[in-house]
Formats: sequence, C-alpha cells, structure tokens
Amino acid sequence: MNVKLIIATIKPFKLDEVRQALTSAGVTGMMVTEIKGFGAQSGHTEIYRGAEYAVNFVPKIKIEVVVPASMAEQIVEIITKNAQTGKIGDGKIFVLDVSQAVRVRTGETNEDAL
Amino acid sequence: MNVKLIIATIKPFKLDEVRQALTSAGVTGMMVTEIKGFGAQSGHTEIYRGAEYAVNFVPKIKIEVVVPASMAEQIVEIITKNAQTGKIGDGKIFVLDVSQAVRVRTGETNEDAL
Amino acid sequence: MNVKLIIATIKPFKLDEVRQALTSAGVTGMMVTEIKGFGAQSGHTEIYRGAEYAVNFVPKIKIEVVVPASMAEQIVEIITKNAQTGKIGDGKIFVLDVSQAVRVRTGETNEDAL
Amino acid sequence: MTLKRLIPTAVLLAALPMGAWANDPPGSLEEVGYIMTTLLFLVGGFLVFWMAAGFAMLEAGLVRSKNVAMQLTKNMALFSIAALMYWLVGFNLMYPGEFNGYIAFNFVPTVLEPVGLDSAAATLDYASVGSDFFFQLMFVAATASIVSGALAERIKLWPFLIFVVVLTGIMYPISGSWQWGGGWLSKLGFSDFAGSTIVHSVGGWAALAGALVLGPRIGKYKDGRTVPMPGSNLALATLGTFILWLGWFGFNGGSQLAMGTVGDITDVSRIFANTNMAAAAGSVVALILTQILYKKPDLTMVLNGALAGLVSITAEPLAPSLAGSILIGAVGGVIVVITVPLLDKLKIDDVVGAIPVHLIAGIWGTIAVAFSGSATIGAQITGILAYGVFTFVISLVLWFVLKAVMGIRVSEEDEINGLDMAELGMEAYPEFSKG
Amino acid sequence: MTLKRLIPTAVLLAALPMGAWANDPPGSLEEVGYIMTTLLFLVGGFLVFWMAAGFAMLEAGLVRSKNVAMQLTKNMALFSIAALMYWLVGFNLMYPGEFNGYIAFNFVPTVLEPVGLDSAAATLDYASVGSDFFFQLMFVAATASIVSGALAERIKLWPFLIFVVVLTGIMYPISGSWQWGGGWLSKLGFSDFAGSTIVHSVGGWAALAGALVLGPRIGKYKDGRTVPMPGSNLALATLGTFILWLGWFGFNGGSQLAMGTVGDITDVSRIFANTNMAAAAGSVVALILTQILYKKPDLTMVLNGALAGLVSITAEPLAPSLAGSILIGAVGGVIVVITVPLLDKLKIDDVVGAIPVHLIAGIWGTIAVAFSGSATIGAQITGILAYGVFTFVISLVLWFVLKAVMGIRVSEEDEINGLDMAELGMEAYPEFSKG
Amino acid sequence: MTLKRLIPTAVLLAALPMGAWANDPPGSLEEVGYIMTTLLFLVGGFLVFWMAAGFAMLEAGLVRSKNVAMQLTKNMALFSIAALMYWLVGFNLMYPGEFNGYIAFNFVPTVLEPVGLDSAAATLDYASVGSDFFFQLMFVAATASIVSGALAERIKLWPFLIFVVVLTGIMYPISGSWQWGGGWLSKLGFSDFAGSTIVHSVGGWAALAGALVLGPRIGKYKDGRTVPMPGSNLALATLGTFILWLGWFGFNGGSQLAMGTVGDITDVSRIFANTNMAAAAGSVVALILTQILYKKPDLTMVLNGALAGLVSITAEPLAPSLAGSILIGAVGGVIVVITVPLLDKLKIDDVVGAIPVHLIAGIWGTIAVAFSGSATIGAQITGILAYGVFTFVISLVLWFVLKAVMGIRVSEEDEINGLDMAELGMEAYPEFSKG
Ligand SMILES: Nc1ncnc2c1ncn2[C@@H]1O[C@H](COP(=O)(O)OP(=O)(O)O)[C@@H](O)[C@H]1O
Ligand SMILES: Nc1ncnc2c1ncn2[C@@H]1O[C@H](COP(=O)(O)OP(=O)(O)O)[C@@H](O)[C@H]1O
Ligand SMILES: Nc1ncnc2c1ncn2[C@@H]1O[C@H](COP(=O)(O)OP(=O)(O)O)[C@@H](O)[C@H]1O
Repeated sequence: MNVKLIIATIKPFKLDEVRQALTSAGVTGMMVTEIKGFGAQSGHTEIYRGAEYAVNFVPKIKIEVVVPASMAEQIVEIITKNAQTGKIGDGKIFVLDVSQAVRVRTGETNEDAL
Repeated sequence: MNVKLIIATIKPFKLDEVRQALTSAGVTGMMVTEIKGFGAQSGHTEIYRGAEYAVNFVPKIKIEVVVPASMAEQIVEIITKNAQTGKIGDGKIFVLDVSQAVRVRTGETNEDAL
Repeated sequence: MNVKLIIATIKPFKLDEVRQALTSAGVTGMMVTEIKGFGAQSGHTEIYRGAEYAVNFVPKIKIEVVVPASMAEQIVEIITKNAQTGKIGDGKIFVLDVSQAVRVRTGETNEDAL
Repeated sequence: MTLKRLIPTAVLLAALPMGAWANDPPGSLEEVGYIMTTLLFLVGGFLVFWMAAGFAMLEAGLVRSKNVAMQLTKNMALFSIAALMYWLVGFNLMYPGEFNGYIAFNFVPTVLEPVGLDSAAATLDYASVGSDFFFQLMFVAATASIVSGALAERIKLWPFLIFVVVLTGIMYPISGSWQWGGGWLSKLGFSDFAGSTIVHSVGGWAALAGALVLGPRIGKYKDGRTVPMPGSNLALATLGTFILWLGWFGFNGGSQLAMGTVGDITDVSRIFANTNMAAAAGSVVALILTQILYKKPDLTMVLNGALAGLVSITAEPLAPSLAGSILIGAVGGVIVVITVPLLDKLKIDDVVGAIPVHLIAGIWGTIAVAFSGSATIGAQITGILAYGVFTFVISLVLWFVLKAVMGIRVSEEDEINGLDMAELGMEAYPEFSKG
Repeated sequence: MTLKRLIPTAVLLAALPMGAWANDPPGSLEEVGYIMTTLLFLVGGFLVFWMAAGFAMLEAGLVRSKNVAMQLTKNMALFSIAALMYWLVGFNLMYPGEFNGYIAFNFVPTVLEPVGLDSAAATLDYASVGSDFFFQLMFVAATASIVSGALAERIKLWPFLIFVVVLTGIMYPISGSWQWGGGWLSKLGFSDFAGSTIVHSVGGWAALAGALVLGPRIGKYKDGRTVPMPGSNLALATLGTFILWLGWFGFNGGSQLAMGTVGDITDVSRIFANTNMAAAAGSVVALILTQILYKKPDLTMVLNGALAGLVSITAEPLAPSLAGSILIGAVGGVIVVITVPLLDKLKIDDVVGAIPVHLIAGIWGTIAVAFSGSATIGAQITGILAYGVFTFVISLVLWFVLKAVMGIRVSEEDEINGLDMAELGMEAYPEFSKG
Repeated sequence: MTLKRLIPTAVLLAALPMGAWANDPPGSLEEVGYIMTTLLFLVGGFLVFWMAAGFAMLEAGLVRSKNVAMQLTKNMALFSIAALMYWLVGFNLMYPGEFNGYIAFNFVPTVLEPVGLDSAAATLDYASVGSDFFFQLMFVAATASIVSGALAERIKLWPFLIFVVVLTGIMYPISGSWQWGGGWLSKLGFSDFAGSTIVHSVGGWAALAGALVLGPRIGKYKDGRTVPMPGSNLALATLGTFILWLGWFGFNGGSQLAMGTVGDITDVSRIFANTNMAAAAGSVVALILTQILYKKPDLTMVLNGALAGLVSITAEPLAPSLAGSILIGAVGGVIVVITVPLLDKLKIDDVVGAIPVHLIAGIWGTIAVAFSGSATIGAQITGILAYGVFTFVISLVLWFVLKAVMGIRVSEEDEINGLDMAELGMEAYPEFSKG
C-alpha cells in the first residue's frame, strides 16, 4: 500500500523545530506522545536521600506521522536534519507500512485521509 | 499474517462511546494513550501574560487495538461511526499488519492471544 | 526487511525486570509509554461519593523495541518470561515489520541504527 | 512609624534618649478591654480571610483539571468583589443602627475612625469600627465561596461574578441585618451565633437555586445512573479542608465579639474547643459510615464530614459541652454521607458537596440551638424559613434573569474542552497530560 | 451575641444608646494576666493545629502518588481521633492533679468551665481550662502524625487507626503525665520545655516499633542496595515544612504557658527567635552537607534538616542565646543527613524520615538541655530512657497484637497497585498519568 | 515550664494548692502596653514569616515543572540564610542607634534580653528586642524572595545564595538604616510606612540587575516575539498569592509598631482594612483589564494584580481612607497589566512578574504617600532614587563579579534539561509525565 507510518523519537526541546520543518514540507498532521527513552544516553546515576540510583530513562518525545509512501524518504531526512544535535540521545526514526488510512470526519481513505 | 493493528486517534470525550461500541463488537482489549494531536484543528492563538502564542497541539486519545484481519474492516467502521462529530479534528484511523501476537500470561499466539 | 518492531504491554511494576532482561539480551534501547489498558482484567467497580462506577482501564506500560528480525523471536520470549505473573492482565506482545530504521545522530540506517 | 523602629537597638545600646519615640500605655482598664476585643476581631478576621484560600483549594482540588484555573480565578475574583461591595454598601446595609427591621435604606460606603483615634471618642465597650468591618467582611466572602463550588465546571465567569455582586452587596447584608443588624429576627429571639444559617445556609440556598437553573454537567447523569467525575487533586482538597478548619476558629471564636473579660476569653476558649470537637466528630463519622456503607472509606466524604461538623456547630459553638459538640458535629457527618448521593438522585449536580455541607448541615445546626436552650424551636424554624425563602427566591429570579439576558452556561463544546482553555486560554497544569 | 454586632455602625451613626450592649472591661490587672495567658494558648493552639496540615502535606508529598489519597485520609483521621480520645480520657489522664506519679486512674472525659465564667471562679494566675485543653490537644495529634509518615505506603488503614486510639488516648497521656502532669520525672528534675522527648521522640519510638514490625516496602532494599522511591510532589512537601515551621512558633512559644508579664512575653519573644534560628541552621547545614557529600544538594534533606532543627530546639527554646540555638539546630541538620541513610543500611524503611527528625534529633535536643544548664545530664538521660522504653515496648507489643489479630500490612498486590485504589477505591490525582 | 502545665486540671479537680505555680499578672498599665506591642510583633512576625511560604508556592507554581524542585530549594535556603545573616550583622547594622546616617560600622551579632526580663529593665514604652528582631527579620527574607522569582529557571544555585548573603546581611540593612534606622532619609522626611521602597523596590532593583546580567531564558524571545512559558501549577501560584495576602496583614499592620493604646490598635485595624481593600482592587482591575485587552481574563495577571495592590498600599496603609486605598491598589493592578508585557518588549525576562509587582508598584506606592500628605513628593522621589541607585548599582557590580568569578548561569544543556535534574538530581513531580 502506498502510505507509511513514520515513528520518530527525539529530544523534547527539538519538537517545535521538527514540527515546523514538517509543516513546511507539507505534513498536515501528526501524533505526539511523551515517552521515556532507554538507550546509550541513559544510565548515569543520581543520589536521593543518600541512596544511589541509575537514571535509566530519559524523557523523549515520540512523533508519529503518516504520509504517502512517496514522501517518506524526504520526511525521514527532514526529521533527521532538524532533530540532530550530534550528541548521544538524538533518537531514532522507524518507518512502517500502513495498509489502510481513514479520516474519521469524512470516511475518506488512504492518501485522501491525510 | 492474519492479525491487524488498528491505530485510531480520536477526541478524548469520545473514548467511552468508542470503547463500548468496540466491546459490543467483540473486541476484548485495547491500549489507550493520551497524546497531543497536530492537524487542521490546531493553530488558534491564545494570550498568556500579554504574549500571543499558537496552540499547535490539541489533546487527543490514541487507541491501539489488535484484531483478526477478518474483523479489521468492521472495527474501522465502528470507530469511524462512534468517533465522528463531523467537526474538524475528529481524527484518523490507521491499519497495520501484525506479524505475530502473543499473550504474555499464557504464551498463546496470534488470534488466540487476543 | 530485516528489522522488527516489538510492541509489548505489561504490568507497570514489571518494567524494571523486563528492561534488565532485555539489556542483558543485547537490546540497546527502547521506548516506554504509560498507557491505560482495557481488557479482561478491567471492569471491577468502585464507589465515589456514593456513586458506583466501573474501572474500565488499568494502568499499563507499553514497551516498543526495534530489533533485527533475527533477534525478534528471542526478545518475545524474554519479555514473555519476565513480564509473566500468571495472573490475568499480564499483557500482550505484538510484532510488526519495520521497513526502515534510522539513527538521527548519525544517519546510520537499519540494523546499524539500533 | 519610622523612628519607632529605631528604639529597640537604641535601647540595646543604651545610646539614645527615649522620650521622643515612646509609645503610650493604655490609659485605663476600659481601654484594655477595647484593645482586647479589637484584637479578637483582627486575629479572627485574618483567620476567616484564610478560609477564602481554603475554599479556593478545596474547590480547585474537587474539579477536573480542565476547569481548575477557572475555579481559582472565580475564587480570587469573588473574594475581591465581596470586599469591594461590602465596603460600598454591604456593611452599612447590614448594620444600619435603627431601622424598620426589614430593609435599611442606607446605601453609603463604609468610613472608618480617624487615624490615631482618641480614646474619648472610641466605643470603649466594644471595638474599633475598622476591626469590626474587617471581621464582618470576611463572612460575606465565605457565603460567595459556597456558591462557586456548587456551580463549578459549567457556569460562565461573568454572570457568576454579577451574581456575586448582588449577593455580597445586597442580599446577604439585608438578610443579615434581620438578625445581626438588630432586625426583626433578633427581636423575635432567633439565635445564630456565628452564622450556620445567616452565612452558610444562605450560601447554600443561593447555590441550590443556581444548580437548578444551571442544570448538571454534561454526562453527569446518564440513563438514570450517576457518573462520578473525580476531583483532580485530593491533596489540594485536603489542604483546603485543613485551611477551613483553621479559619473556623476565627469564624466562631471571633463571633464572641468580646475578649476583654475573664468570662469572654473563657467563652472564646470554649468555642475553640467545641468547634474543634465538632469537626473531629464529623470527619470520624463520615469515615466510619463510608467504610460501612461502601466497604471502603471515601476521603472526599471525610473532608465534607469535617466541614459539615464545623457548619453544624456554628449556630451555637458556646453553649454545648464538649460532648454535646461532638454529638452535633457527628450528625453533620451523617448528613453529608446521606445527602450527597441523595442530591445526585434528584439530579442536582453540586460539584463539591456545598449544599449538603453548608445548607443542610447549616439547617441542622440552627435547629440544634434549640436543644441547647439558647432559643425556641419556633424562632429557629422561623429564621431558617425566612433566610431560605428570601435567599432562594431572589437567587432563583436573579439566575433566571442572568440566563435570559446573557446566558449563564458555557457552550457544550467549551464545557467538554474545559473552561480553562475556553474562557481563560490557559491551563492550571499545562505540562501534565490529562486522562 | 447578635446585638453586639449592632454596635459599631450604631456608634458610627451615633444613632443608639450604648449601655444595653456594652462589653465589660477587665476588672483588674490580675484578670488581664489571665486574659493574656489564655490568649497565648488560643493563638499557640491554632498554630499547632496548623501543624496537622503540615504533616499531611509533607507526607502526601513524600509518598508515591498511588498512596497519596490514603496518606491524606490517615492524617485527617488521626487528628480527629486524637481530638476525641484526648477529650475522652487523655487530658485528665495526663493532668490528673495529685497522683502516684506513674499512672493516674482518672478515666473521665474533659469538662470545661461554665459559660460566662465569673472571674472569682477563675484561675486568675493561669488560664482557662478550655484554652489549655485546646492547646494540649494539638500536641498529642502531632505525636500521632509522626507515626503515620514513617509507616506510609504499606500499613492498613484500620490497624493504624486503632494504634492511634491507644497512643493518643492512653500511651501519650500516661507518659506525658510523668513530666507535664507533675509525675516522677518532673520531681526528678527532667526538663523538656515543649516536648522534644515527650512529643517528638515518643512519636518516633512508636514509629520505629511500627517500622520494625511492618518491614520495609516491597522493593525498597534489593540485593543489599537501597532503592530510592522518590516522593511524588516536592512542592507539597515543602509547603508542609513551611507550615510546620510556622506552627512551631505556637508549639514552643505557647509552652511558655504565660504571657501576662513583661518577663513572660519577653521570654515568648526569645523562644520565637530561637526557634526560627534553629530551623534556619538545620536547613542550611543540610543544604551544605548534601552538596559536599553528594555533590548535589538534596531538597528533601533540607526540609528534614529544618524540621530536625526545630525538634532539636524544642526541649529548651528559651535558655539558649541566638548563637546557641543556631548551634543546636545545626547539629539537628547534621543528624538527618547522617542518620537517614543509616536507617536504610539497617533496612528500617522510614518513608518520610520521621525517625531521624523526631526521634534522633529529639534525643539530641533533650540532651542539649543539660548544656544550657536547665537540667542535669543524668536527669535528661533518665527521661529519654523512660520515654523510650515505655513507648517502644508498649508499641512493639501493640503492633504485634494488631498483626496477629487482624494483620497490619496490605497484600503484596494491594501494595503494588497502591493503597489508594486498593483501600479507598479512589486516586489523589486520577487524571495525571503516573510514571 | 513543666509544673505550670499541671495547674489547669489541678484547678479542675480543685486538688492542689495553687501558689506554687502561679503566674504573675502585669504590674501596671505600662507593662500592659509593652505586652501588647510585643504581641503585635510576634503575631505580625509569624504572619510575615508565612509570606516565605507564599513566595515559595507562587514561584514554584509559575516556573516550569523541570525547575520546581530547584525553586523550592532556593526559597527554603534564602529564608534560612536571611535569618542567619540578619542575626550575624544585619539587625545591628540596620538599627545602630546613633550613627552618621549613612553606614553604621556595627558588625555585631544580635543579642536578646536575658530570660525572665525584669520589667524595670524593659523598654516599657516599646517592645521586647526579641519580638522586634523576629519581626524585622521576616522583612529582609521577603526582599530576597523577590529576587529568586525573577531569576528563576536559569541562575545557578550557589551564586544566587551568595548574592542573598550580601543582600540580606549588608545591602538591605545599610539602606534600611537610612530610614528605619533613623538615618539621613528619615531626617529628610522620606516616608515609607511598611516598605514599598525599603523592602519591595529594593528586592525589585536587585532582581532587575540580576535579570539584566543573567539574560532571558533560552527561547523566551524568538525573532522579536515573546514565547510564553506557562507556569506549571497555577493552583500553587494562587495558594501562594493567598498566603502572601494573609501575611501582608502582619507586614503592614505590624509596622504600626504599637498596639498598647486605643489609638494604636484602631490604627492597626485601619491598616488591616486598607490593606485588604488595596489587594481586592488590584485583583479586580487586573481581571477586568485583561478581559478587555485580551478578550480573556488572565489568572496570573489577577494574582500579580492583587500583589501589586498590596505593594502599592504598603508605603502608606494608614492615612488613606478605604476609598483611597482602593484607588491606590487599583493603580497597582493597572501597573502589572501594562508593565508585564512591557518588560518582555525590553527582553527583560522576569519569570514571575516580580519587577512589575514589587519594583514598579513599589515606586507608585511610595509616590502615592505624597498624595495622602504624609510626606513631600520631593522627599519621596529622593528616597526612591537613593534606594534605586544604591541597590541597583551594587547589585549590578555584585552580579558581574559573581559572573566573572564563578559564572551565574547554568549551561545551555542544563537549562534545557531543567535545573532539577541538572543541579539537584531530583524532580519535584517525578511520576507525572511532562509536556
Ligand atoms: N532499539 C530501539 N528500539 C526502540 N527505540 C530505541 C531503540 N534504541 C534507542 N531507542 C530510542 O532512541 C533514543 C535515543 O537512543 P540512544 O541510544 O540513547 O542515543 P542515540 O539515538 O544517539 O543512539 C532512546 O532514548 C530510545 O527512546
Ligand atoms: N498525517 C498524520 N499522521 C498522523 N496523525 C495525524 C495525521 N494527520 C492528523 N493526524 C491526527 O489526527 C488528528 C485530527 O486531524 P485534523 O487534521 O486536526 O482533523 P481531521 O481529522 O478532521 O482531518 C490530529 O490531531 C492528529 O492527532
Ligand atoms: N486486542 C488487543 N489489542 C491491543 N491491546 C490489547 C488487546 N487485548 C489486551 N490488550 C492489552 O493487554 C492488556 C492485558 O490484557 P487482559 O485481557 O486484561 O489480560 P491478559 O493479558 O491476561 O489476557 C490490556 O490491559 C491491554 O492493554
């Protein structure tokens, strides 16, 4: 099918930049979720009332955007470019196939739904 | 494979209606996440301490339900019907293929896992 | 493509066990989201100010981990083993195909991105 | 007052002549009596002021998060408006001196004594007007707070505030004058020491009228069932209850209106102890009753129970023994546990339980005065009816007028999205995701 | 008191004869002394009452969100129960007048003076019984609050409340009578001005016994390591600390038990200043120490440090100089920073740090009295041991009995899901998703 | 004080001889005057102490959640440090007795009267040094709190605390002595009753200097636009405002510095009433203005409006009539609504609105004194300039020195991740997911 779901996890303060870049690239919508990320960036330790503990999770933002397959490549690039700080913990992007998309308001499907 | 993941983003106050409709349609479970939605509905501006700002994100609910492929069509319709207000911002539904499903408690797989 | 997205919903207090098990199995990262779960476990009723209501949703944790297809089988087993209490509500695991993975920091793709 | 600040260390260093900045002592024991009673009003007054914060926190904690900022705004605004209106007309309407006993046509702003009042010019056998005004002012604000809680989550800001203007400027002062202003009810022998009826029931009646005109929140009653809409922050609600409990010592204790004699201060002590006992009894009874009835205790009922105990003892916090106060407060606790679900059966949507706590427990407390022999049951019933009819009818009319003229309820969409974004354009907890 | 309310504006309008509603002035300076001391108890009393809210907020802020509603319920309930029990038996057990010095068999509820007490019938050289009862009552509630914090997040509601019944009705009053009731310890020369030992350590001992019998929270200690369980709301915890700090001025200042002379009020001033200094020193020391030891300051330790400073100065807030008070409070700050992790090493799970703050700092403060020369070190140690043994042993027994009879700990599943849903069926923050 | 505790029930049981533990009464009316004024300082003092909690809650509510724990830490720490520094040098610097009128070289810690002060040795025409020290101490803490709010979310903890050390130990006391210490400004006829300039503007000037040196938060001003960074918890911010409002009665009322005569207590009453009116007017004006200007009311502006009303009346809360106070407070409300966005235009990032509320409204209030005739406009301007220049210049220098020596701003990464994790390693709300 010709619609893709792009899942990107990025640093929270990069959200606005990424959102603007995607909008100017013609993305009309997205879903944003606050998540906790575990990865290479995690694991430093802190002390609470004298007891050490490892901070395994760091706050991240997950963006889910569905786009026509044709745009996917470009969207991935845009996110990569705008979410990048070069420092560890910048995040990942995953692309999945969508077999169907529907706009609830109108019932339109697939590309028309986006 | 014959199991589908249906991702639906809807207006928060529609959650209960949709949940009930899905239950009566035989859906036995789902995952619900509070998300922020960006789309056509977004973008009106507000003022905080004299400074204007655009409200880019509106609260949405994301429902993820995995069902046998055979049911997918019907589930999408049910969600569409029950989440609809006709006003902008009603949300989207996306259907993805699931290559495997497991019930943690029993280890049952695929349709038996649902 | 040879990368898989594994979505698991588990009981919140099992998160740490599962995380550790996955780490020792070589998983280098994951996304964790607080969700509300609806399923067989849900539905008991409580009383608030004299009015009965059904608790339809129970707090759950959703883990999303992307791994090389080769590892998927094993990861699913690890999660199943470590998230299991045998009691209703242990959760589900779903496996999806990923058509592309990118590491934002470096632009590396697919398995190298993980 | 600058130079006075110089003294202490000056003294410490024995470096300065004193005379210059010396304070005078009281000239007589009469003056000491005046000073003590005035002090009672000042301390009692700031304690009752504190109740405004208590209502704000209680209500902010019991509404859903999408309406918290609006509830806070209403509480800040209603207190401020009450203060202004009570100055503008309320105080002199309520305490007109001689009048026909029903309505004083005395629409003049309050004026205080001159600076540095000479003791010869003072009402030595009472207290300063300033302190009395300050103290009385806090009571009217409490009345308005009661209304805001019951009508939360759906009423429009401005119509509500207009209602507050009339309630605090006109309605409360007029009906208050019937008793505390020396009007017909006081002559009739009605007794309401600190205002179970005059303050709390009046607020409850106004709230009830509003709730009826306004109707319940969307989705509150669905196919015959009551749908709970849990408060967003029970820690705030509990804090609010503790604040109210604390303020109540000033509310009841200050209403002794005298602290200059052994008898008066001993009475104030008695009032403090009785007030505390009634609150304790109300909360324990609510705790036990909810455990029995619902198998699990209900914190919000315990909070309401403590407040109902306080309202119950307010009509007569002096006469009863400690045991009697416990009994009176305990009945208050029973009242909330029973009447909160009852109101829901009647589809009257009272968001914070203001009507059970302030109106119904207030009526109970006023009746209980008769038991302690401070008044006849007849006089008490008369008073309860007088305040009920007057306040409920006028409120009903006012609410209908406001509804007709400008509408009192937000649009369905605004109510669903929450008053905070709809009417204020800001959220109380913008960073925390809501369920 | 109706008509009196008529006066001020009546005066204002010079419209009425006064006589009718005139308050009497004090009849003599003796009466003024009585009035002032009674006032001290009333103001001190409502300040100490406020500490109940402080404990509630502190504890609600330091537990995890799934247990907040239950912690609030426990705090509302324990205060109410303490009030009822202290009325029922506590007060007269603790202040029995003449008795053998160990246990008074004086199980009678408290009765206050009649309304409108005649000055001839009053204890002019002290204060009203009502004010004294009100003031004393607040202290016993503080003791119970200490226990609720340490045992949070795992103890069952009802067994805890039964313990509170015995602690506030029997245990605290009996041991309290040894000193404040004129019992054997007071004759022995033990000195504890406002209750570092009698109130705070006693609460700490009861908490320690409970923590031992109850055991640590699930997952608190894993393979030799302490697993932090961060408090859910440090803003509430800080608010609670400020409330306690404020209330402490009444706690220590009121314990001067006299305000009728220049000497007494000057002493009260001294106590206020000293109390404030000790708290400030405790918090600054904890701030600096945690910065040094852990490279980052720990807010929860700073809060505990301020409280430890307050507990430390409570045994003798009058005698020390400001500098001395700073020193005494500073040591309190050191104590928490050192003993909080120490308790964890011993696998004693004290959720809010109640044992370091109230028990250990309380012992330190009691010993410190000897340095200011208000008592012999021997007498102090005797007192500390007497209260320790008595309270710890009886508590231990009581906890074991409760455990045997009804169980004191919730099921593993309930503990994991949180006490709020399990025991109350409601959440403190239902709309906010938890981590 | 043990045995005294024995009396009441002893009395109750008429079981004991009294003499032994009898309190003395006041020896004369002179002593009563001293007792009353000392009591004013104690009650006023604990009310102003409470303002420290108010600032903490207000600021914690107006910063983003990632910086809440740090804001709380700063507020606990700054109060404690202010107390220690004011004891160490501040109090005696500020009240040196005779001095050149500019700077007293009087660096000695504060010492209080002996225990059990004999009335012969007391300043019967004033109050105890202990109460005066306690009261004055609270004012300096308020000054420091103002700074912490404006510089929130980006300043490093330790440089900030070092600034507090100098501000509370040296700067505030020296400039304060010019007026309240009997220095040159008091001789010149400058008038600032309770500290619109001496306390609030001084805090505002120090905050302004800090904000300039520190610069705005990352992302606050983007391509010419102001980016709102909404406070994380408006319920806390509202609570903080109510707390400050309550504390202000002690702040202004206590500044009467005398309560021993009919005139003095009547003046205190007048101050209470005026203070309350000014706050009410400020909040209502801000409510209406934001509704008109922005189509929606702004709760944070209403809160700031009430505080601005309070600051405005602080320079002269006694002389104005109630109507005058309303006017003065109303202008305060206008000031915040206008100047908050104005500061943003100037890219001066004041997180909580401290500069409009405390500096600008403080200047207005000080000027307004001239209208009520308590001082010449010339003297007022002189005072405003003197405090402004002195505080702003020294602060500027101090901030630059701190910046050069140790840096005053956290790293960009730390600011983005939040001060809580970066500088404290803990979060205020660890369980609640942030937006
Ligand atoms: N295998 C994975 N599956 C899903 N999400 C991952 C995976 N690895 C990392 N992530 C997400 O990407 C974020 C950043 O990854 P991390 O390893 O910390 O740094 P980097 O992105 O620079 O490699 C993590 O916090 C996590 O949210
Ligand atoms: N391309 C997209 N990818 C993912 N989610 C989307 C996309 N477009 C819209 N959404 C989600 O659907 C919600 C509604 O979309 P919106 O455009 O506002 O109105 P409508 O659904 O009526 O078109 C958005 O808030 C967002 O959560
Ligand atoms: N069909 C489904 N689609 C998506 N998630 C599901 C589905 N069924 C259950 N879940 C998730 O799994 C969790 C546990 O399922 P439940 O039926 O309660 O118990 P069990 O896992 O033992 O069968 C649910 O809370 C929900 O989050």
